[in-house]
Amino acid sequence: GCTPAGDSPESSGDPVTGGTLVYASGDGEPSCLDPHVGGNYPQALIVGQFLESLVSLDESGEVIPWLATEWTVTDDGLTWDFTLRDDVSFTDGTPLNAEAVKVNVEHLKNPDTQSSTGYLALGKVDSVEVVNDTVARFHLSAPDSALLESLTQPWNAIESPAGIARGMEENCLAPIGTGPFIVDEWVPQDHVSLVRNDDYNTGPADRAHDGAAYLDGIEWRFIPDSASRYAALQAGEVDVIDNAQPDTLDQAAKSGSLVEIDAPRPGASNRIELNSGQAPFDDVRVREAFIRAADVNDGIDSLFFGTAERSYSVLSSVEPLAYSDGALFDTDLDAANALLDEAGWTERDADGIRSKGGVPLTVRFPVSTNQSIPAEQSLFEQIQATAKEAGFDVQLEPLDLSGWYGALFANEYEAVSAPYTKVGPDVLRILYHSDSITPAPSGYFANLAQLDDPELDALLTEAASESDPDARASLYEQAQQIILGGFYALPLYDQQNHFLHSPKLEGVRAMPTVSTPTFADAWLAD
Amino acid sequence: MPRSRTLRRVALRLAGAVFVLWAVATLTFFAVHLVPGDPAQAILGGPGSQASQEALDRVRADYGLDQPLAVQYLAMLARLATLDLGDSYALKTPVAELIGGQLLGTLTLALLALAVAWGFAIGLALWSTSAGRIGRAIAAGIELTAAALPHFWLATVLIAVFSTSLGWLPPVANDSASGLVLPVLTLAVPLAGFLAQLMREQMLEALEQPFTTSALARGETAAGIRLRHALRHAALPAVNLSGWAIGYLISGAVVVETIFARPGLGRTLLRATELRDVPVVIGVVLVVAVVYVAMTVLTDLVSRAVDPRIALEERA
Amino acid sequence: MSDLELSNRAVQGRALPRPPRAGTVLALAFVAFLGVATIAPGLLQTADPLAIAPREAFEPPSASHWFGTDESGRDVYSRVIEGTATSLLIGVSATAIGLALGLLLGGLAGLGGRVLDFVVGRVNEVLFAFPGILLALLIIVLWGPGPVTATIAVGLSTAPGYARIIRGELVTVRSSGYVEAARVLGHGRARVLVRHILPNALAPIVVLATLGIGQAVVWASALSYLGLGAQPPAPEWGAMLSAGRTYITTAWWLTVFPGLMIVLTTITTTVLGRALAARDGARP
Amino acid sequence: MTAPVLEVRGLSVSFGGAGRDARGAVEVVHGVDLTVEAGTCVAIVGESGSGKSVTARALLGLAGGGARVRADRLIVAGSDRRDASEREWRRTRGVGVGLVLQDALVSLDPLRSIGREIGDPLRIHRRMSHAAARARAIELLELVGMPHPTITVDRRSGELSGGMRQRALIASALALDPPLLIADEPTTALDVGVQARVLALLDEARSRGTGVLLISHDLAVVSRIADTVIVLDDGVVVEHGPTAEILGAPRHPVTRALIEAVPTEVPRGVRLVVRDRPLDPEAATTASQADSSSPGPDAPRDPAQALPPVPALEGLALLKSFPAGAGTTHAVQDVSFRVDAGRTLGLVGESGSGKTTLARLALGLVVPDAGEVRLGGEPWSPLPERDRRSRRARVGAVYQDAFGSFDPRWSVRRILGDALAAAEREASDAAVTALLDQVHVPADAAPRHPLALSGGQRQRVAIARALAGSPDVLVCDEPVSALDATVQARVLDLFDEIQREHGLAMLFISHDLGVIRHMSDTVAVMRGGRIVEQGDAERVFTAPEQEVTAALIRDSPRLVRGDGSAGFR
Ligand SMILES: Nc1ncnc2c1ncn2[C@@H]1O[C@H](COP(=O)(O)OP(=O)(O)OP(=O)(O)O)[C@@H](O)[C@H]1O
Ligand SMILES: Nc1ncnc2c1ncn2[C@@H]1O[C@H](COP(=O)(O)OP(=O)(O)OP(=O)(O)O)[C@@H](O)[C@H]1O
Ligand SMILES: [Mg+2]
Ligand SMILES: [Mg+2]
Repeated sequence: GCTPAGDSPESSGDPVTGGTLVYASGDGEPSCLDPHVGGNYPQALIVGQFLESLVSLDESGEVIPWLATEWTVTDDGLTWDFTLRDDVSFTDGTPLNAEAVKVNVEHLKNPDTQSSTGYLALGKVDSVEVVNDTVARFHLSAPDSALLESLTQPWNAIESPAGIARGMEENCLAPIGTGPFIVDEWVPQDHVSLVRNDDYNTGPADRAHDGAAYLDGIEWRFIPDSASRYAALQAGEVDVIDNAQPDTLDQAAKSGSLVEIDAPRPGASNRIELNSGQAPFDDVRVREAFIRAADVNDGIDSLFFGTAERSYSVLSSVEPLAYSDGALFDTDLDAANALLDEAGWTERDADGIRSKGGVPLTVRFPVSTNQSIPAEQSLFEQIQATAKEAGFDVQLEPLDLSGWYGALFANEYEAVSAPYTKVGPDVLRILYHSDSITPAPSGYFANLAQLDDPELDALLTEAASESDPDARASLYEQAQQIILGGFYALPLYDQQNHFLHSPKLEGVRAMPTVSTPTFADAWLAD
Repeated sequence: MPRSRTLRRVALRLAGAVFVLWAVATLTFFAVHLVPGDPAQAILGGPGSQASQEALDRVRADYGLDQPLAVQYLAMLARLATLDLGDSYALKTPVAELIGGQLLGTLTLALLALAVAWGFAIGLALWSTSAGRIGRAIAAGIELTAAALPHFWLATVLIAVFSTSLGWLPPVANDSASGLVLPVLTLAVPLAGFLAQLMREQMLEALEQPFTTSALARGETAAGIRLRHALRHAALPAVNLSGWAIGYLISGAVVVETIFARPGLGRTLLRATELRDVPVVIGVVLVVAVVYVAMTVLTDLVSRAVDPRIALEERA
Repeated sequence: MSDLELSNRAVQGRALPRPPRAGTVLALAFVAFLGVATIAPGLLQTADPLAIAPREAFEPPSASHWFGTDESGRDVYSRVIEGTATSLLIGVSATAIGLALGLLLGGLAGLGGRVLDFVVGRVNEVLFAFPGILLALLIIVLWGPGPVTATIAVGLSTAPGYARIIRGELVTVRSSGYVEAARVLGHGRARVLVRHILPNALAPIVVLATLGIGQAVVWASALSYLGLGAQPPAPEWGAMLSAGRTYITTAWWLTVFPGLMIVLTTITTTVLGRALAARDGARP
Repeated sequence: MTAPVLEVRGLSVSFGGAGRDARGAVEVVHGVDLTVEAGTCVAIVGESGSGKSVTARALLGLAGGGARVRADRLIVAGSDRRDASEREWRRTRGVGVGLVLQDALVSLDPLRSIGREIGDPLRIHRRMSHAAARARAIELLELVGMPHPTITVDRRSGELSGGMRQRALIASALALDPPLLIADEPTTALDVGVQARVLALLDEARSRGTGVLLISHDLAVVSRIADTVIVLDDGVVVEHGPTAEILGAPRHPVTRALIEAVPTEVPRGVRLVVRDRPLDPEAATTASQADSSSPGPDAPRDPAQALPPVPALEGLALLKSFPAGAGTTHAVQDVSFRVDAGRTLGLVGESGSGKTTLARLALGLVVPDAGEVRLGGEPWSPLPERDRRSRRARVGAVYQDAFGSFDPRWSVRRILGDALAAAEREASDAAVTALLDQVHVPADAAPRHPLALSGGQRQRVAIARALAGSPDVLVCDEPVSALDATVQARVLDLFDEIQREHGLAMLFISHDLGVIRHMSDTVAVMRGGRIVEQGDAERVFTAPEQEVTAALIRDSPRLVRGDGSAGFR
């Protein structure tokens, strides 16, 4: 949602046309602007300005039309017909039609594309059939209750087939879509220039106005240093920043001179997964002890300056089906000690670290310096300190992305925090189904808790193909109860996604899909 | 100097430069290959990508990554010999193009910083050698402090003062000249501290030489002596230091480019190592080595021009 | 400076002994403080440097927390004191590594023959061609970030500088009058090397080392900023500084005090190095 | 005669001290009177440290920082400069007075072309353009006899020889044709040939009407050019008058000592140091000990002493060349020599003629490309260093730069102890004291660092070290060149005494013909790596066979006594 920081009244003057918006991103610079390639959040942030999806979500989480005006599904859940708008062209002039959708899906499923996020989302889609110009028929291998949610994601956005045909190198530099802006130029390590698409006539059903964007263009800059980014915003060098740090949010709120957009990401919450696949966390008592010992609430309060709410769910609070149970996570050092004693970790060394049979109670905790903001790393330090009181030796290992994946793949961890963004509760299947324990050839696997429970597997599989909303909600609730009750994860807060922008900028909102900002309706007041 | 000797020196220098470049490329190649992390994966979208086994296999075959390391190494040398730096794994674009776009930014930054540092250092040295006891102590304090400032700290303070508080200068670099001021200052100030220390010492030493009295005896003024005599002597070691300074500045550029969000080699390198983008890493290292070698040749020429004694000594 | 003063400089040269300076005395006092902080930090600390108190986070400097508290409510002053040992250890060990390698290379070049001199000269140039940060990045991706790798990286990147100086000293000393005199007296190579060449050529090393430690601390802190050096919660100055930088807009004391320690340490080592150099009558 | 170009009465200079009352100040020049007429040359002579340079600099307001200059009269360039401001002084310097500084080799900025250095006064005082100043500089260089002035004008001092530098410096002092030229030791450290040319230059300036104030410790130099001599001792004028008078009939002991110290005319084996005035404690020891120990120091040695059967040191057809850039330098070519026990072979030659290389060959520090050095009739140079090492005690060496030949970290005791140990002799304190005693250095010097010794004492310690191994041969490369005349005299006496006592063979190198003539039994004259003439010392000096030798002798300054007409002939 859009909350004005401080008391600045939301002046809703008339929209002004013109001006170039400067956006400063603290996320890594994508190595490819085509979200079909790879598929990560930095890509999602920018591609939303020039690519569009078949469907979108509204504020309440309902699926609404976008490039597709309507859709139907057969009773067996295996065939979906999407009816496309017939008045839309890509910015290169290629018409948007069923053939284009087919090409996009094939592009995503082609291993040469190197898609990961978009590819996974279409895991059950076998093929696309061109029924006629405006109707594309998806053939599924199994019912997929998450298909529509998946299709809202920017990683499954629709690009011009002619653009795709240019080959990966060219398409990476400037993918061609139907969005409000067009990629004009990309100066690596500096910025991407976007210019207005004057012929823009689409937008998700909940868009504020019709026709082309107000802004002449966007200069999309990459400013990795958070202090510099904030300083640039304060100095008026840039109009919007993402990844605003908690203390600056607090300061901005107090000064009232900047506007905040708090848009938690969908999918999983930020949580610490406990590796149940090996000792000591293969013992539920030890997992519970860790969770009871770790004191996080005070830390979240102080480190995040009240900008982050404690979560007791493995799902993001924006997910309607999120289930939380705070009682499971009450801090209780005595209980933790009792549990550890009971589990046989009774010996203690001079530092108070427990051990069992000479094996110390060590928790290796690799931290990805790319994925955890400083406040979060500080929170981990506090967890380290409080867990120590119960006798845990938490070893924080800050690693760069390659090293971090390396540590996970080598199973050299007991605890880890890994965000996962995806629209809809189906993310649970990716994160906790036992299939996700088996690493991909690259070594990647998503079930970092190594939760291996046939009952849970069954629930998740069933939920994924259940088309009745109520039944689906109930299945997901049961699944979440198993995950939370088994103390496989320590939820912390939603995946933080705060934007700050100058009050000059109006009409900006975060998409209800993956919480990326959209500037299709934004303008710069003078 | 006889022609043949000059030729011999030039030839030796060239051979030395080629050796340095070869060694740098070799070291980097093997170092990067010791690093855990699969280049094939780097090609397929970097760490955490979910590339399939066939995709990995194909990429390995395409890029020759399934070959023994020695073969890959020779292939790289063969490539480098034709001045081909290869393609970036992550961006799929030619490394030469990628670096070409970044080199100018870093060089501008480094050379401007060098020039500014020289300016500061000369000013400070001239002033401190003419000032009294207190002035000299102040100058020494300024130099010491300047030389002790970590770049990232200085950058933070400069942004806080000149952008956030005073609002004079943009905090992150942009295309305008004013955007260059803070990054250049950040790099220049500590270097100026070093240079000024060196120059002041050298100037004082030069002022102790008999030729100073000799010049006074001709009617030269104190200021004239500092400007026309002592400064040259002070400049000489500072020129020699400038070769090293370029390396120092490029190191500093990594930090400065990150903080001021400037495109440049430093950030490219940082990113490339993170992504295990081997061709880019080797490319950047080589380019920096070329810059360094060029700079040493340049400083060598300059100091020879300034001081004929160097050439004489070499002959002896 | 007047003409008279100028001519005085020219006339009397540097023969007059310099009186001990106030700066040197201050520097010595600061070193003593650092020494205590290293050996017995407990004597100076007012709180447990690792004790977490989230409710007391971000308190500005006060009577109870001289340097304020950090994001986890830890006492910054006590952390700065605690960090002295690590920071200095990094500085000292990096300098030691740089010097050791510099000695090896410089020794081979200065004492070996012409061929060895040429070869080492090239090796040195190769090392020079890797600016410090490049070397550090390579080493750190090889072995992962941390104080040890940062130390090695900083040490390696300073080595060629030392090597060059040491070689120069060795060459000067080797061709000096007293070495020739010793040979004329009939002393053997080894004896001349041990008795004359090494002690005289290596005398400036103390000065070099002193000057180097401060700069090594600065370099290590830069690596910490890039996330490549010592890692929090270890109270190392550079790491504290880079962690504190995140909160620069709200909590200046997190950056100012560790930064001050780095700057003061560097200034101190430089002042002492200069004083030593002046005493030896040598200029580094 | 016109008005004097310089008139000074009661000039005093003191240093140090705080405040106006100047307590604690040290006065180094006391009430000096000085008059220089146009077209005449006045020489100030005196021992080192007697205040010559300070006096000279005071005349340009450059006595030094913290210097207090007082005078009753200080007329420079036509007006009294006692209360001259810095600005007024600056207008005088270079215009009214030209100064040629003592350290000629380092008095030109090595980083600027000499054209610019010479042009400076023109630029400063005449606001001449760069081109005009350069043109004038070329003229001046021609005037001082610089070879190829148009090329040399763009050279920097590092590219020039000592003589050329000295000439450039004089040219810069003469640039504005000042009425007074002050030349402080303009000939020290120069080859005799060059020395002669520089003196001729000063003489020329004088004949053009310039008043010349010449400063030197070398009376031989002074005697060739000065009209009037002023003898300074400890800042006081002890004697002054026309040159011939002073040199012919010196009245003050200081003057006499200075004259005696010039070895030129003193026969072989005659002491140089006058004994009636002990100059300092160091000299006192020397004199008294020498008196008691040696039977007849003044008696010339019997030349017909029986020759030993084998020469102590011998060089046979030696050849040594060094690679120099693309080509080679033939430092020593086909040189043969021999030195017998108790005898001295003097080696003279201009700079770069190969003297030092020959000494190093003799010491076995470099191996000849061809030929052989023999020691006591046995092979020396062909031996491997390992075998040579044990015999090194038989050869001692004394160098020009005594200070540089001492390990800077070692005390005198350690230096000598080390030398004793090298000769496998007991290195006790007593042995060290005995060595010091031999060279007349007080025993209390033993714990001191060479820095804390006077130049003469340092050279003595160097000699003591050479003697530690009881050598048969002493190789001395310019052992007295760095010493001033009076100290030089004492050290030469010491060499003489030691040779007599130990029957040493000496290879004695110097560029100073006076010293060589005084010290040597036989003389070898080197040029371009070859020995051009060799023979009995007296014979070579009185009847040189080679033009090279004749020129050397002609050019070398000789004390001209008693002759009323001073001047350069
Ligand atoms: N700037 C100064 N401050 C203090 N003492 C000085 C200074 N300049 C010279 N003196 C002292 O004045 C005395 C005379 O020195 P001066 O240089 O005039 O001797 P000199 O006769 O030129 O000797 P030399 O033949 O060695 O050049 C010396 O004792 C010297 O130490
Ligand atoms: N080690 C060396 N390498 C190269 N050239 C040398 C070396 N030693 C001497 N020479 C050259 O040999 C020649 C003779 O030098 P040497 O030092 O013997 O002369 P010298 O007569 O002692 O001169 P001076 O009076 O200036 O001391 C010179 O041209 C010198 O440059
Ligand atoms: Mg003098
Ligand atoms: Mg010589």
